[in-house]
Amino acid sequence: MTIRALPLYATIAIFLLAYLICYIQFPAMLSTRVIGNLLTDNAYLGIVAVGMTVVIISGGIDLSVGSVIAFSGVFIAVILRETALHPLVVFALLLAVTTVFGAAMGGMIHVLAMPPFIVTLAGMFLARGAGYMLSIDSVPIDAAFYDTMQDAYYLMPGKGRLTLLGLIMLASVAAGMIMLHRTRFGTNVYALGGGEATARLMGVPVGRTTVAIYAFSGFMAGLSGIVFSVYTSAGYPLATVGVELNAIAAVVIGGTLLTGGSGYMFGTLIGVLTMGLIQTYIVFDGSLSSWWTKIVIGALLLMFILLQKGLLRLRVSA
Amino acid sequence: QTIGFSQIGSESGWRAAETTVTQQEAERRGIDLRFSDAQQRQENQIAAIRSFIAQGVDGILVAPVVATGWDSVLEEAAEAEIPVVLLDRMVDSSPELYLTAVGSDLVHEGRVAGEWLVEAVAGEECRVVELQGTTGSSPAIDRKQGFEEGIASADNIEIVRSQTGDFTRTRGKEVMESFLQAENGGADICALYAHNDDMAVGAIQAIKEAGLKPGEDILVVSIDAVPDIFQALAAGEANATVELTPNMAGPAFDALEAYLADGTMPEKFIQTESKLYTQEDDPQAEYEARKDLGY
Amino acid sequence: MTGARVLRRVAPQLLTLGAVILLVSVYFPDFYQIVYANDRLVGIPIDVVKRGAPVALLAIGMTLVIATRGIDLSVGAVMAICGATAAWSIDQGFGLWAALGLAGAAGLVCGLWNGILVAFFGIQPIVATLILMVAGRGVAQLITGGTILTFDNEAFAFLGSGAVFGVPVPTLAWILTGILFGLLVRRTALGLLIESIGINLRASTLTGINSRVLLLAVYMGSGFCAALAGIIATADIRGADANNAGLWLELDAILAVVIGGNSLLGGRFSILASLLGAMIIQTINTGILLAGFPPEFNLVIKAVLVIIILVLQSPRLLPRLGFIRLRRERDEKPSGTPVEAGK
Amino acid sequence: MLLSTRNLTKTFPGTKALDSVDFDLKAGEVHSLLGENGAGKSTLIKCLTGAYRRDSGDILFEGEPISPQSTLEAQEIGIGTVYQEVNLLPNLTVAENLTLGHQPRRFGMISPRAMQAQAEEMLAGYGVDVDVRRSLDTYSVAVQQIVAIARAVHLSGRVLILDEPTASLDSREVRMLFDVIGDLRKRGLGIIFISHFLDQVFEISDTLTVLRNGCHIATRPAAEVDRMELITLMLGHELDEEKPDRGLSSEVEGTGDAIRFKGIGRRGKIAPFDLTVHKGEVIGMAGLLGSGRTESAEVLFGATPADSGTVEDANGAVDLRNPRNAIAAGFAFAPEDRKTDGIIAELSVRENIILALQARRGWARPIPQAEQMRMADEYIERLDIRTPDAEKPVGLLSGGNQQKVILARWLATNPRFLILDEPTRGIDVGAHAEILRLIEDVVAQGMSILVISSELDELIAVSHRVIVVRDRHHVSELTGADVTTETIVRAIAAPDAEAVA
Ligand SMILES: Nc1ncnc2c1ncn2[C@@H]1O[C@H](COP(=O)(O)OP(=O)(O)OP(=O)(O)O)[C@@H](O)[C@H]1O
Ligand SMILES: Nc1ncnc2c1ncn2[C@@H]1O[C@H](COP(=O)(O)OP(=O)(O)OP(=O)(O)O)[C@@H](O)[C@H]1O
Ligand SMILES: [Mg+2]
Ligand SMILES: [Mg+2]
Repeated sequence: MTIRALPLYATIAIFLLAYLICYIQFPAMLSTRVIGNLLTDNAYLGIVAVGMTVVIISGGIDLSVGSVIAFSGVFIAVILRETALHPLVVFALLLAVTTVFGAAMGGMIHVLAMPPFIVTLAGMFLARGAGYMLSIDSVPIDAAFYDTMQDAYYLMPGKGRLTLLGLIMLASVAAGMIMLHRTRFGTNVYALGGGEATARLMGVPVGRTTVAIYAFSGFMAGLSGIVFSVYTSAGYPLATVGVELNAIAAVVIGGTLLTGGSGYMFGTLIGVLTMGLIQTYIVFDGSLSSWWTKIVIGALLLMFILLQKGLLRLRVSA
Repeated sequence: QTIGFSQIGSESGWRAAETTVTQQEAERRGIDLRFSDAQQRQENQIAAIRSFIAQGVDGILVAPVVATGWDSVLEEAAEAEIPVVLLDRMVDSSPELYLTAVGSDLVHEGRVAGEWLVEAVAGEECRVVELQGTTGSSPAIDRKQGFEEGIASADNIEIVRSQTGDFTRTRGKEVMESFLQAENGGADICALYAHNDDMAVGAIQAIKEAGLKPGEDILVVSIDAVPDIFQALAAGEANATVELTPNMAGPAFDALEAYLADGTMPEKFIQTESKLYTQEDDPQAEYEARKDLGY
Repeated sequence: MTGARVLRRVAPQLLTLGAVILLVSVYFPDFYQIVYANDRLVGIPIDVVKRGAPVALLAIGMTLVIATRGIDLSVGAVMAICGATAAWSIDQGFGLWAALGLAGAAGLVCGLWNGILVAFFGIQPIVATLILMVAGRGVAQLITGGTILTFDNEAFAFLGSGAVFGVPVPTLAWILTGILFGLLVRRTALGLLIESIGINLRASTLTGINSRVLLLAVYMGSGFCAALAGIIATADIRGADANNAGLWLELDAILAVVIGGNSLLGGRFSILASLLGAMIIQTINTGILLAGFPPEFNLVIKAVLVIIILVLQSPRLLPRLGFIRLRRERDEKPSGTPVEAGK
Repeated sequence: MLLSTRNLTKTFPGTKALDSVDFDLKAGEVHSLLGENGAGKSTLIKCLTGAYRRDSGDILFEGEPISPQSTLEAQEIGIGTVYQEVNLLPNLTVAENLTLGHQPRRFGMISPRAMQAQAEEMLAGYGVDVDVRRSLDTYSVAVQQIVAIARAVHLSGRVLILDEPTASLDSREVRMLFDVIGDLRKRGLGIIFISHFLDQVFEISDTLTVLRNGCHIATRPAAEVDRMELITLMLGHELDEEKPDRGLSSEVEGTGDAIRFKGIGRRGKIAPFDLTVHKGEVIGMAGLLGSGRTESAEVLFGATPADSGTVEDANGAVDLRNPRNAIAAGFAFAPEDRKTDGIIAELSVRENIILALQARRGWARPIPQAEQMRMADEYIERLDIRTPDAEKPVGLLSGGNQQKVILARWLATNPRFLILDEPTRGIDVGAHAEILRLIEDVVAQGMSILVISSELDELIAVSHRVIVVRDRHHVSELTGADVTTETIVRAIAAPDAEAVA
């Protein structure tokens, strides 16, 4: 158990170290405001990353999530604009749509034996295209319920806000942890990641599990879309381009292997926070040009991954 | 003074010029500018503004990537009593939430281009092809709408093909090539309207390669007034461009400084001029004036 | 491989390409018209083989990387870097050959970087190349200073828009590069060794294959192809657009490789089939432009067509449609005949 | 009848793996399934348990036709199976592997503690000392094999199927397994047992069924068949079992051309040891599971580079930093785990055979196609590899034939020192004899060989010298007349035999 959790410990250690460095340079980084922001601003990312973690542990990948978030926003905004439905009803509708969308991709992956990379790439085109077809313009949402959700926060000492969105993310991570580590479904996910043929021989219901995994990812992408629409009070088909790559990066930084079969949900949370920390650090620094921003993000990503590898090697050989 | 500047990204030469000009302006005024590049993502911009608030800057400049979705973060800034100035694009939040907006009217730009074309063809039949910006982006939507308004009065002008060129030269050229193929080798096209100059520059090359003369066989009108289009104007390969000045920061800093000094409220919308340039406006000189602005 | 076997290998791609062309020509009956004008061939098929050049070039390198069970997400960014390098050197007055040399070298260096991360640090290919994908565009912008770096050099521009015997130079570039790489891997043992490490890296290493060096070489090959694509894209618009050159083309390149019937799990590969895949994608793209739908439909149309193609080429579907004999043959010789699509 | 098949047929491209096979398993019997490599034993098992879809024929469970579509359905009927080659998930813990699909739950959630307890209970009685919370891949193949067995036993309410379960077990573990099987038989389960170890088959079976080329050849009570007859049934002809003649055991010592390993070892893997390999000599290596035999071999081949010691031959120092260098120095290594370390599954038999030679020649000098064909055909012929043709992907061959392909790969490089880790694991009697003969052949031509094997008889039959490994130390070296089962067993067991390493 402890050996298996090493990547997780390494991730946590590196994150804390990084935070310490940031704090030494900018003491304001330890304010509750920054901590609250870290949770709120990365809520949508954390939620998709929960779905992505499950997919990646099963040995798959889901490139469609960024587009699904954008689609969700547009879907909600357009329905709220066109009908008098309560947002909660629209949310339920949306989650049904994205879950079925994910399940359909899972079904294709299983039934047609096609690689997830390609199926979800097509799904990525499709979801964004569907968003465009609903509206090419950004659609504002002005439902009273949205204001309620935005204003739902707990003011921490120091004016930091612990928002509903942040809490939804933490709850998603917690639910994801339970699902992954405490249910038979979760073990089946690891089993698939360990080897599909073997898992099949051991009696794992491969088809059902695959469909469920992508349905779950679709569901989380939908939930993330809801959170994102609350975050921005709008739906915009061009939103969240490339978020799938951020989510993958967060999952990997969190110590999950892209080859599948190993990883921790909690690590993903740390990965998301790490990405957020990098972002915050760059804004605090404020001296980087557009291009140096990209280079520094890349360099920091590399550093985290190398540090993690280094730490693991040290511990294993020790 | 410390001012945070949340820029959309560096997706075009114009955008890069805006960044450069803003930095130059800040330096000239002795302002400590905190720059943040959002890589075309609203979520990054919101996060950046929140970080600016957490840092306690004196003022914030934002070039919003999209019009919607700014309410809550602007409210937070208002609560922290940090004035926010919008650059070059508008938001649809309540005007109380920001100090002022500096920019041009995107619809108006399109209209200027359209009106120029109406005048240029002077009543002759004209089949126009349109290169749109990135699907869904507000300049693409507004400039399309403005142009359509501009030519609405003229029955002789008709948009026959309209595709997205993603604001880039490569796609502008590629899409123009297929327009030329589809429209009888270009013989049936009378004018090109491009949502930005970069696409127009790409399209001009496509027209030349197809053996036609841009500027004569096919009229070219576009928006932004970046240096390269002036070269094309000088060479007679483009006909008109509508200026969008990259110096949005100058008026913005003026307004901020006045407000921070004694609370003077500026106007809610400081509109920059949308000047039309044609081949008659000494394009070579305009090119020289602009080429070092970081476009 | 003998001619007949090659033909059997690419039969599904040829059929798909035929079907897509047929579909486009329904919308656009003039599709097949090719004329000779201004010293060059003009026509939609010519447009396709010219416009498809960057993706085709990327697909060549990507095929090899995927054969080793890797993936290279950085090719789009590498295109930008190399294009910027080329434009910068022309701008500095170094001349055509220096520009080409420097751009090619930049591509090789980028490939080497990816290769080192993958082969020596053991970072998973997606993540390793994701790093360059993010940072690479920054590097490219650093070179151009964030602007579109334009240049005036007819010889260089010729690479993008010139024609030799009426055939556009970009077309020649991908065809020649394809032949070059094809000969390189099939006339030597490289192809076999690449397939071997893609199928079972550990066993291959134990067999004495120098898998690290091979991985380096493969990623460098991909970087080199990206450099060529970057040069062509830059020459095409007579300027280096660091921010947009090759943007998201890595996905099209991967798609081309998969439509070419190559497995993302590594192993057996066919460069020819990937090139056909690239042409299928470009035919779709050009077809969408010609068809004149509003741009907001572009993505949905592309997605639907791609899904249909993939479903038709799926190894599991055909037996159910009664192609059992074909499929059996395939099982017997995975190197030989994959299923035929869309019959 | 508990479980029967009628006219079961299964065809793979180019092979009829099962040709209307009738098979009957009674409750309370151990029924052994025998046949050469590729006879169709594993295929029969997979069809029975829903892992493969059969082409035609019926499966009857207690007289009722059943048609399991997945192994899950078979499990639900009460059929527990250990498939050939360990089929467990290396990334899961031992406990998770044991309980996968039937984890104890409380309020719908898995309780780790209950899961561990259940796993430990399942493993009790196999005499392995395993921390069930550790991931499976930290344990050797043998332990994994036992875990697989424990899992299958737990799942088998009615039928237990074991496909070569003993291939990587040593005699102690085999004993325990047989005790378990005996218990289950008493409880009325039907047990299908597949093995190439005829001694084990005779010891445990009630009934024998022989398959050949996918056809059912015979079913007999075990007591009524003798060994020779059984072999003849399996092979379709008699086995010419001339005892290999090792006359040269003492002479080899003298020849000058030897490879000398001095103090070679690696921390945490194997303690430094000395070894001198003479030309034309066969060295056996014996030891218990996990004693460090595989590690020794890997160090000798550079697969895990040594961190101490030197290697020399007549031409001076030999560089063994990695397998490439070792191969360049004329070494060859057929690893124990052929599935992950040996075969390149999707490449053809031909390509697998020429691969090592090609790697040594370098990429720029491809072996001409005609030459490849010739070599492939030669080795298919010489090692009697059962394959429709040289272009078949090697992953589709039966296990024994894959092993032969790997041997062929190394013989093709004409090495001077060949390391064989469990070369006869999973190989049928016919092929077994062929491989032993082959070893004699190549040794006669001057090749030196190191053989690691858990089968002492086999070791004794071929080796001039036997090295005994215990607890990661080379503890003794037996030569000439000292090489007997008894001495080896004593060296393995004795806490302080004369230490040579
Ligand atoms: N998936 C497959 N595809 C094609 N052919 C196969 C496949 N699996 C097995 N075969 C072929 O079917 C035949 C029977 O194989 P099987 O594995 O049942 O043999 P076996 O009796 O278990 O042999 P061994 O003792 O070596 O395990 C062999 O000729 C083999 O090559
Ligand atoms: N019965 C066991 N209990 C616990 N650990 C074991 C057991 N058997 C093997 N191992 C572990 O498995 C690892 C593999 O050892 P190694 O492969 O060197 O053994 P070996 O002598 O080659 O045996 P074999 O190849 O027959 O399995 C060792 O690290 C050892 O700790
Ligand atoms: Mg078998
Ligand atoms: Mg071993």
